[in-house]
Amino acid sequence: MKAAIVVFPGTNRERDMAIALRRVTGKAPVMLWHRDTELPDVDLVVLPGGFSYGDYLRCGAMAAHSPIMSEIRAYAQKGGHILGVCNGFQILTETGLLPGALLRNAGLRFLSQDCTLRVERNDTAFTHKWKKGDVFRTPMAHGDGNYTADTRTLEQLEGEGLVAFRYASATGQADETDTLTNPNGSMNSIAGILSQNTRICGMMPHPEDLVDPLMGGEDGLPLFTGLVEAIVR
Amino acid sequence: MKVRVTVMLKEGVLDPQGKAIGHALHTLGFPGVEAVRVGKIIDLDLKSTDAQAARAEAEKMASELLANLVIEDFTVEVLG
Amino acid sequence: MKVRVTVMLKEGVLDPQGKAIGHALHTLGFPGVEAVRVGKIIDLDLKSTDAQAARAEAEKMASELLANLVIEDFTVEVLG
Amino acid sequence: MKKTVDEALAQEFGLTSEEYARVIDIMGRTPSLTELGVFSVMWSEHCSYKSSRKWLRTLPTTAPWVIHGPGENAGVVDIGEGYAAIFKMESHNHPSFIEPYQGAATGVGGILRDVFTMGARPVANLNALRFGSPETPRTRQIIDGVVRGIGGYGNCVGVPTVGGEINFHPAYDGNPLVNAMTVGIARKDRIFLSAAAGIGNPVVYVGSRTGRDGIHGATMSSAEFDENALAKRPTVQVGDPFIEKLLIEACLELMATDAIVAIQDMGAAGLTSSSVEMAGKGGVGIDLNLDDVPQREPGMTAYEMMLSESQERMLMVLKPERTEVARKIFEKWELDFAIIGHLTDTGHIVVRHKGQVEADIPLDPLAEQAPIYDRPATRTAPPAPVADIHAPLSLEDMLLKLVASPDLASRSWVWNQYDSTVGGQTVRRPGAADAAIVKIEDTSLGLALTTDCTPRYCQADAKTGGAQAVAEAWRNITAVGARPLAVTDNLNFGNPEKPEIMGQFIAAIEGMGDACRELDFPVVSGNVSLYNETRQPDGSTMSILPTPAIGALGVLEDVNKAIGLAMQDNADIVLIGDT
Ligand SMILES: Nc1ncnc2c1ncn2[C@@H]1O[C@H](COP(=O)(O)OP(=O)(O)O)[C@@H](O)[C@H]1O
Repeated sequence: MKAAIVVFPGTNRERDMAIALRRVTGKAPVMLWHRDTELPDVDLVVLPGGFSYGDYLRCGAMAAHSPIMSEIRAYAQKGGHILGVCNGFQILTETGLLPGALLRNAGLRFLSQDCTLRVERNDTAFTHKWKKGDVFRTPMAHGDGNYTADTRTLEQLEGEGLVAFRYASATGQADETDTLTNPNGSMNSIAGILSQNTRICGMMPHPEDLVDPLMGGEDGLPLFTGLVEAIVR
Repeated sequence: MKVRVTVMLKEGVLDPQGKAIGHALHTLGFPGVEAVRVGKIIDLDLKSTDAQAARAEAEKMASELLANLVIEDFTVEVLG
Repeated sequence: MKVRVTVMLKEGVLDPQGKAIGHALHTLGFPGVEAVRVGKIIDLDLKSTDAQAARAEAEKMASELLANLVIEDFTVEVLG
Repeated sequence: MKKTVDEALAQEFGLTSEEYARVIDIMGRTPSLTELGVFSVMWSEHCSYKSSRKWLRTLPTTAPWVIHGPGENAGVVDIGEGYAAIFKMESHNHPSFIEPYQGAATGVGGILRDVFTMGARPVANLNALRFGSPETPRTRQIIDGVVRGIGGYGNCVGVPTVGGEINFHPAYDGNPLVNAMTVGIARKDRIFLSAAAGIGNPVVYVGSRTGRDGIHGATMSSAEFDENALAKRPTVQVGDPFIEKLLIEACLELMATDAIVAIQDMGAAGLTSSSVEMAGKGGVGIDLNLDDVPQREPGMTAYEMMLSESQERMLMVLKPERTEVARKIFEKWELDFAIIGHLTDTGHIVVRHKGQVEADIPLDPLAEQAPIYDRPATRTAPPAPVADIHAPLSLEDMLLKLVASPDLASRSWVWNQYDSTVGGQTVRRPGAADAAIVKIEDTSLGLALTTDCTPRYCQADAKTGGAQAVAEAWRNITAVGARPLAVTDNLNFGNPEKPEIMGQFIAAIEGMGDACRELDFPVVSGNVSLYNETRQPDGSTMSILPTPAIGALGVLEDVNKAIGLAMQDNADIVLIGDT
């Protein structure tokens, strides 16, 4: 699998992502600059976390207009795989590649803590290493992760099974109103969603920060090993 | 020309900031507050000297960048 | 009564958001933008039915909580 | 601003009559307003360390692993495998009282710049915080703003905040302490210093534009607070962490080339202190043309530009033939870049604006004749030994009381607002061990980091308290399995013109020095914050508790051997030392 990571001004988790990808592919991913106007021949494009443009105006809003994003739109059209984490997820919604929006956390505070996610389906490149209903731990670190969408969009997401991950308790119970398990107040406890062709995945928490026992565990690793297995040339 | 773009969350979209401010105002001793909505103002200084043109330009900026029409509405006002 | 409190950074205080937005608008193809300042709107629904009283109440809220007078100024407008 | 320069104005600027007389003597004439401004900030307590220098010199600062001790922007120690750790702690106490969010945020920004100025990528932030009684609404506001500010800035620049400490005491009601520490990593043969060299070399300004922020911040931070402080409210500096992030990346990219001769961040007293220090250290002169300084507001005067404390700015001396390489890098990162002067052989700093010479000051006397005081000190008698102790409560009630006390309660509400994992190298997050641990990418090394101080010990006996703070830091480092290497400090005290405060200060330094010598634990950087007191309504003043905060660093050769707090199953508990 050849992967590329896009760096915007203010991106700050590109190194974390590169470490996770290198761990599963054995090679360093290509780093792209937001002003690049060509996408190299890659199997996966990652939009990593951070504060592109300082999160000013709205998280991801200005990055969504970067020159590289028109290439990424075209790449999505061709069925390419895209992973957006945290700010990357926000950029994907701002671009319209994924539906909905991410509002300020319900408690209005930045949340840096571990959370547990429930895997909602396991027939995608991003989730197939887990079983449906599996629960795993991952760090989160964001101020605007409160997923929202209008009723129709929400019904469509749920109806078509496009929710990839939900915030849940360690035993797998999801409860939108429970601030312990759904700390940012997301609708339907949504932590990550998929595009209709399931090739684009956006999520708020950071599985890339939990891929090494030394840093506290490998709970996030299945996402990356799964991608390598699913995307073979 | 000075133009003011006002961006508010759409009716029906939950406003966590507004809710928190309402709560804080109550505990500060303002029981008369019934609802709070928070929005953004973006004041633009435009080179254009024509009000019509300035408004059109600002509307374009608002729909392309300044507002996210999935969750927000905007209004444009030419201040002169 | 509906009252709108508008909070803007004081003249001379750095506005990082405004700066970044101005920059983004330029690269998006709006070269006519000379300056951008960003502010906040807080719309209040007050129980009070008296415009004078509502304004006074909102002014008190603004100076106690809604604006940070060290770096921000506010204006209050009764919308009706 | 049309002001007549005279002794009264000098006093308003914080210079004493004798100091002003010395200025006239050096200049041989009445200084211009800009010149007076330069002298007043360079000779302020904050920049000149005039009350503390004599005592700071007594601290041990060397060891075989120390590459640069105090005197540079930050301390540098060899951590092995060709790497150096660069670290320092700095206070932003007064600004954090006036505007807690921006005060704390810009404090983090300032200490980050001190570290990446030297060529290091920042890998960890810590802090040491002191607040008044948590019951008072104003204190709650301050806590909320400070914690948000630290998080707001650190999270955005992508440097994990991995540790810190918080205490509460009414003595900090009107004067909270916000001490921020940054640790960075560089190749040990790629360290950048601030001494300017090369007559004719261009002086380059990069980063944000200059506005009218925080003029006279340096002199303000040396003046005690009174009721008017809130009313006066000097223009507060607002930080832009987004620009700081770009500045970090641009500077590190430029540092990978060979373009830089010298580099210095613009901290307190901005353009003045950075240009004076760079030229002074290099023994050269410097000519600045302020017309070329990137400006945020129209109509700024020379005085305002020289004293502005706008954030996110750096000054560099470049090799002339590499200037265009540098310009391209800063253009890529969309930052302002301007050549604003050059080095000269005159030994003077000459400042021009709109065709006028606004300042022309000989640098040697500005530095060498800076005031230095040996202030009178009286020692506080050590407390009488406690005769016999009887338990005021049952053991169980005592435990409950301790657990509920603000000084011991969980800090997770604080660290959960700080991104502690960004970078992917955090081995022990806040709460997981006695010291935080950060791995050094591409090596087997780990850094152990902690901040410590117990002000009530220092209040009772400043010497023992100073020693205790060092010892506690040392213990916290060793407790995770690391080898303690060096410390940075932030000495927060009251008004040094009061003999009893000066006595506390000297005693604390003696205690720290003794402990550092005993433990082979040199002080490689630090910061002094004096005049931390509040005028009370009755006219008396209240000082903070003496608070010599210690930030310490140790190294683990094999980070896989790091130890944490979590108890293993079936483990025995062993108590070491006398109780
Ligand atoms: N201001 C702070 N910022 C970040 N972490 C903090 C802060 N204050 C305390 N912590 C973390 O909380 C934990 C407990 O702090 P403290 O009670 O001071 O521990 P200790 O006495 O062992 O130093 C430590 O991991 C420390 O790093």
